Amino acid sequence: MSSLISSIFANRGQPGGRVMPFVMILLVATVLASCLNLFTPEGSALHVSTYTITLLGKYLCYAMLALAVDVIWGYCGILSLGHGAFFALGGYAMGMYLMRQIGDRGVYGNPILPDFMVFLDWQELPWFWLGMDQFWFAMIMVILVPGILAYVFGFLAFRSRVTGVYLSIMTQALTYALMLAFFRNEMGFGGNNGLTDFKDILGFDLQSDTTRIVLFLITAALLSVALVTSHWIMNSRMGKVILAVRDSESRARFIGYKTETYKVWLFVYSAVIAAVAGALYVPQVGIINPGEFSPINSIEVVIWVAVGGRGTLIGAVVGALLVNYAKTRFTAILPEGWLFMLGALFVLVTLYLPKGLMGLYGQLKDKFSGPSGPSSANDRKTSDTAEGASA
Amino acid sequence: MNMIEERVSKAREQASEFFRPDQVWPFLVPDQPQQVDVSKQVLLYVEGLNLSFDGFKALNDLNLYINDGELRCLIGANGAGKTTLMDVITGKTQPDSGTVYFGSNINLLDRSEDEIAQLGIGRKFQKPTVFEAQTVFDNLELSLKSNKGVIPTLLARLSPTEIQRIDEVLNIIGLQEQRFMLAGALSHGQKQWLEIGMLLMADPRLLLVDEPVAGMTPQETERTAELLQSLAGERTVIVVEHDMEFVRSIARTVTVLHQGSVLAEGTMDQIQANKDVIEVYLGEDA
Amino acid sequence: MKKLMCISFWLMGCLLPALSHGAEPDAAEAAIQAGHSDSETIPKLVQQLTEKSLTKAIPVLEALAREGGETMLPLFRTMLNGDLYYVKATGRVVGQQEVDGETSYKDLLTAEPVTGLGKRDTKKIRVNNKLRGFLRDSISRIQLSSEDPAKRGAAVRSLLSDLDDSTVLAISEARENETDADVMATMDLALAMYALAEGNSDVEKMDAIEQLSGSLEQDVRNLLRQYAEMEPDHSDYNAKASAAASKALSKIQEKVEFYGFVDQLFFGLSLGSVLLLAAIGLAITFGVMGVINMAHGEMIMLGAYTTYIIQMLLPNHIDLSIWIAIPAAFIVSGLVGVAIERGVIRHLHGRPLETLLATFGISLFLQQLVRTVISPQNVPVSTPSWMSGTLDINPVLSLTLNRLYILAFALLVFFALLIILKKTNLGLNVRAVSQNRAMARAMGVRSDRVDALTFGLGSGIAGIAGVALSQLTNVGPNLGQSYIIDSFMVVVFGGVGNLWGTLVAAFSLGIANKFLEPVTGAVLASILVLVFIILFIQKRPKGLFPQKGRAAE
Amino acid sequence: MKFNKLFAGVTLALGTSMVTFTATAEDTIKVGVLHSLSGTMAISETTLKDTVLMMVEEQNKAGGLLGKKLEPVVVDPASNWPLFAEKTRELLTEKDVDVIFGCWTSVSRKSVLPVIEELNGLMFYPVQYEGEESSKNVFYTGAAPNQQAIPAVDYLMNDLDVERWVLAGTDYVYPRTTNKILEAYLKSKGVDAKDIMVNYTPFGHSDWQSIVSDIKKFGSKGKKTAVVSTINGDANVPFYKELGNQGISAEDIPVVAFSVGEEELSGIDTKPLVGHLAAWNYFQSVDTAENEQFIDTWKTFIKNEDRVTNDPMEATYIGFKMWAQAVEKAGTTDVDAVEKAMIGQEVKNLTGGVAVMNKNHHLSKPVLIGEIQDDGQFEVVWETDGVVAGDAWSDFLPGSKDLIADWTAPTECGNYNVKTKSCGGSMATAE
Repeated sequence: MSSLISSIFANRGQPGGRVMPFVMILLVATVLASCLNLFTPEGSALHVSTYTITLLGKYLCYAMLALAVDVIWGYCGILSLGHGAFFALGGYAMGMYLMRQIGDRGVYGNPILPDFMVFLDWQELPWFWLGMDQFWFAMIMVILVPGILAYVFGFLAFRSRVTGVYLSIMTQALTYALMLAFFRNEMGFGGNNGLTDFKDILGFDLQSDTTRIVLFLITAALLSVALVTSHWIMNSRMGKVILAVRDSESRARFIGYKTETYKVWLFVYSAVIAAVAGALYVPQVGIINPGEFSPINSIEVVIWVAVGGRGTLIGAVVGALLVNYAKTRFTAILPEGWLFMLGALFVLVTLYLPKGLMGLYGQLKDKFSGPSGPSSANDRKTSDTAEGASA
Repeated sequence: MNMIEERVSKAREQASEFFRPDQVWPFLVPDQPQQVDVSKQVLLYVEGLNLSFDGFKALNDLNLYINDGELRCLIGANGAGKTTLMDVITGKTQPDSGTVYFGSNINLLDRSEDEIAQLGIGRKFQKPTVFEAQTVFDNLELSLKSNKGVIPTLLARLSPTEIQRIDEVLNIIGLQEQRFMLAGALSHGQKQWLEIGMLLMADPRLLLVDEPVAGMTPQETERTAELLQSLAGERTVIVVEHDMEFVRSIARTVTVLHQGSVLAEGTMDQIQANKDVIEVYLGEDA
Repeated sequence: MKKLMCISFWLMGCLLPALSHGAEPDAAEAAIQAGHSDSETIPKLVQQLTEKSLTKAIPVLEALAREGGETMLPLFRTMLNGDLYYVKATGRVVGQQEVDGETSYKDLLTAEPVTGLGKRDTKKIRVNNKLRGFLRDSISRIQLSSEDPAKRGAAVRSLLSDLDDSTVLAISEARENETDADVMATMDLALAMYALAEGNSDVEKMDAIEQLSGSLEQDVRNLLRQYAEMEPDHSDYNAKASAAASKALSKIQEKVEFYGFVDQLFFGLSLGSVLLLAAIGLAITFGVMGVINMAHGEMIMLGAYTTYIIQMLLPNHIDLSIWIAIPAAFIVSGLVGVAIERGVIRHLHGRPLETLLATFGISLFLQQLVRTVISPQNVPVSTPSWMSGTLDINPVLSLTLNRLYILAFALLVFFALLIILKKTNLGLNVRAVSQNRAMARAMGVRSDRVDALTFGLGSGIAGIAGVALSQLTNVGPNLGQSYIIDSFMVVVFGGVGNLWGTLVAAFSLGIANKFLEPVTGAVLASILVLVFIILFIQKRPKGLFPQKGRAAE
Repeated sequence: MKFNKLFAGVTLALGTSMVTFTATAEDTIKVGVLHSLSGTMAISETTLKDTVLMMVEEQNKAGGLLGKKLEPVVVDPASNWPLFAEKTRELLTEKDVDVIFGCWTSVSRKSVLPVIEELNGLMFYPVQYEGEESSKNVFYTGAAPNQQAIPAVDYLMNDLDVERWVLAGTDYVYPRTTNKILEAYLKSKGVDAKDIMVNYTPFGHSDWQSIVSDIKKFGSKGKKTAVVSTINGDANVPFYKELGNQGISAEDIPVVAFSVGEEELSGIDTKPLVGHLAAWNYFQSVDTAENEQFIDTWKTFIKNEDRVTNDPMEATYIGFKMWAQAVEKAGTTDVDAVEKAMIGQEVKNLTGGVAVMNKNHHLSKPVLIGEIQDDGQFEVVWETDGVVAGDAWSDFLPGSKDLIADWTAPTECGNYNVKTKSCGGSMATAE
């Protein structure tokens, strides 16, 4: 009898929160928006413009990136300030495919070389561009390249027990080095201009509304998949190990878990989510350039997660959507003010909202409905020790 | 000329050795769980251990043998090297020189913390460390003796026997009521118990227990003593403790460490009669 | 000897920055008043300057130099500086002077002040590079008879690239009366070069080559190379001379390569000193307090802006401004640092990742503040005259003065800091708190006050670094951003909490960068250095000089 | 669960609020301004935003266009390249603007290009650039390489007798292309390959010691040497400072820059720069009535006596005037009609002479070379006789020597290959 109770309640206070209703809402909302774009006339009050769709598509990609950061920061205490690198690498792999799809429709009409190579007088395609004209190959690269980079970096870093702030700075250096490298024209990725002027994907015109809608829906679907998968991982015993690593890595080691292996694989998982987000981002915004590697972008992602509430999957998504929506709105009204706001957001969230909006929701709920369980009463304390351990 | 021939033949020899059909290459040999060889009745061999930090000798030619099934108490002043010794045994710190064997066949110095833990050596820290953001139940589930690779852990489901085992341990450590409480909300003494419970979950061969009764009430201390005594025999237990009353109540054999090496070993009475010990350790109390 | 000169020069630069101005023109003016020139032709020629187009001005100037000789110096100098004007109404040629923001004019031939002219009444006489080159040469030629041996030497040297019959005649005449050994040697060099280039006999040429073989002068090398590479069918070809020239050349080349190495080393040290300055404040806040201050770069920026503001307030004392700016920047950045510590960091104690985020927010905030309050544009910061120029060791090795000063300054700051931490009470408290906060507090150390002061100290030093950087690079809102990653790399590479590590790391990264750069190019060099550090940290997570022992765990 | 409902509400609210109702006031002509007002490029681009606003104000004072008032619509793409594309879409579909003035960097223009071609918008691009582009929907009022780089090199070669060349640039597409063109051009003039040194540095490069010392060595081989600098923005100050510190004066090794204008000089201590050169189509110091009036209007508009004018501002001025004339001529703001009317439009340059819009959407303009003065202004030392026609496709690059752009019938192509007599690439299929 008691064992039955244990098994039912074993999942109480689950680390992922309730994710299924959220995924449902997300999917319904995206499908609704798509229908309103496709099937209502342009002047109608219900019409959702293509502009809005591309904007929402971009937000969803960002949300996915935020989710990737949350998975390792919120759950495993690894603060990566370089996740933009994986995002951008995924984007570049997709960009290379799209570039090759242009074929002889480039301005110089060269069937093999992208315009920027003709421009710089290159004679043949560099080896790393070979095969990128095949969609399946490019998609494998989207996952493989960032995945391997994450594996190598993670393997080296976690094995030698680089943790906390050191690791954050190293990830920042990683993305900075990649940015410098991709800015070089000799690298063969188009230098500062990056890759742009895409025509079509799998034969579908990138500029048609239908293609946009499909990309938008795919983004929402993949975000949902990422949410559900992450939820599943975090609720499995592996999720518990990950939390254990965050809170007391040495204890986890002394009960027999090879924690660096867990960290490496989680890091790779997270990098792959970021890369997929990047790959979806590129066809929707139409350009990828080394600016995506810039360290400030990666740090901004962290603040989305912090605003939404780290350690909750939904929080990361909500944070990314809210902050980016606010950014779109405020930069339109007061361009100079946005950086002040962003700066203040960083300070205020860390000082007063250590668990983000999701935490605030919990705090408010407690306030109004009385202490409902031990979990929320101890939020503050656990977050403190969590930090202490990751330092 | 000769030299070259010699070298060539040597190389050929090496090559044929490398490609021997009846052997797999060493790096391809799967990791086989090794059985601890305790045919000599000794579970832990610590020999000639030296370790210094910036000139300070934390361990100084330390030798220690623990018999299988024994309950051993380690005592010594601060800086005597007790915790450092535990660090070395559990793989946290590498000594400058010396050997540590688990049974007569497993060299512990070759292994990392998690491998040592999987061999069946459990450790309780001085300051109780449990996973505070997770429930008591989860804490115990994590400590289950199971395959701790990434994929098996990801796919792991609790079997009825495992749940039973957790219930059992919950009973032993007296935390059935608190099973769904977050570990961070437990009292200090309860955390100590939980940590011991986590060690028990792993079904260890050797338990290293660092100051188990610090901060406990007399009743709790008594229960802890009972618990540790009940463990000995089936398992081997090493206890580091300052509380002399407690040591007296549980110890059969006591080892005194001083400045990184063993000063004396014997029953509590023998120790208390030992001149050296009185001078350097108990002398301070008196 | 050179060393001694170097030191004394340096001292002069440090002690008497304000004195280096304005002594010489007067001497030349006296010469004018003595006036022995043809009173007719010169004013007429001068008048032509206002009328002729730029391309036709050179013959006029040539005539002037011929006619006027030494008396033309002030006119030529003023023209070279672009201060030569003429009055629109009368066509009278005047020199413009600015003293304490007041513009005044004077007649250059009579040295009389001309009053009653405003900026709108005059028009500038234009000069271009060709004219400037000509003017500079003429001035050199005239200066062959200057009082100052250093000036005579410089004059001869500048003539080396352009030796013609008249110049050589002038030099050989001057050689007769020359007393200074160094100048004499340079003059001999010039004559030897001329002999090699224009000489008739082989003996003469071989002698010349012999004489030239030790010289590092660029012009000498070019001349020798001409001979060494001369084709056999050339009319001047001489197998013996050619062989001798290439031998002399290879001898010179060895020396040049050595000095090239020294030069590169200096570049590396100089880059290292910049890194050191940028990182050393961070080494304190990060290393001693364990606080990740992402706003560190903005502390540097504030220091640089302080320099700018001081220069705005004291537009006529640029030479002094740096000395005021150093303490001012320390105070400004230090106070901002204390405010940040009290307002934010204190509340995030023991949560380093949160500190990182909060201070990053502060850095965004401060950048935008500067953009809004001052300007989004870069602002101009002048270099004091005593900091500009080079220290010429020899013709192939000259060290730029500003870099030299900054190198010395970086070391000075470093050792001052070391002394503060090792010898003062504050230092003792800081070290106590950093090692064991609770215990220090129990011993009566006011740890919160120590924290604030430490953070203030680190930030203040960043401010000082800003003063130094303002002399090298743009002062703008993005200044700090460009140094923050490098600073972190230096501190992490050197080993957190170890000032010596920071020193060694800064210089080794600087030198590595500079020696890689010629091989790989600037971008790849910095990428390689970054990758190296990333890999190094994997190998030695605690940096070059880790803190050891149980306390470090 | 409660929260989820709440969240659903929020998402819906967000969604609907973005379905913006564009209040289409039919009585105005909307002018989109797409310049970064924040981020790294804000330094340069904010000025151009103000210039457009000034031109709009002037035009409205003069009675507007086609009897309607002009209404500026300003957005901030924040120096973020994908955001340029997004904001272009916003301007064209949400705000329904009739024309866009915008972009500075090449990458921002490249980002905008697919959107503006898809939605058939109209954009004026006012900055000197690397060429190798001609879009039906874009008019390029800044200089092409043959309107800046090649005349500058001619000047150095003919007037200053330069024989050795350092091509130093920031590593991005404009310097890369310009230097490729210059290299080919110099070689065609008989310059030996070993007399050309090419060097690239990253954005914002600040440690110039080694490079300047290399330049010094390169320049000390007894031949007159010059540096052709395509160094961008922030990297210039430390570069010139290092030149000055290492004792290289403008007479020894002159530097001719294509990215240093009055605006850039206003932020730096000009002492080390005096005597160095810049090539532009416009200098503030040029003495003409039009220029004087332009400067006065600008200073009044911006309410700051110290503000300077520069080449991209003139390019914006010319572009705006031409657009206004073309709209008058076409009698409508319809993009296709205005595009046809644009070709052949003439506007008086601020520096004298007349700028003409050519069939390839590039301008014919005069080229000036100026020497930097200590007050941050330029002294013109040389100028071309008459105007130079902007060349969209360089004759000195192997990939583009057979290409021309001609947007009039019957060619109507941005990259027409004169050898194969065909319109290659995207522009043809997009028609």
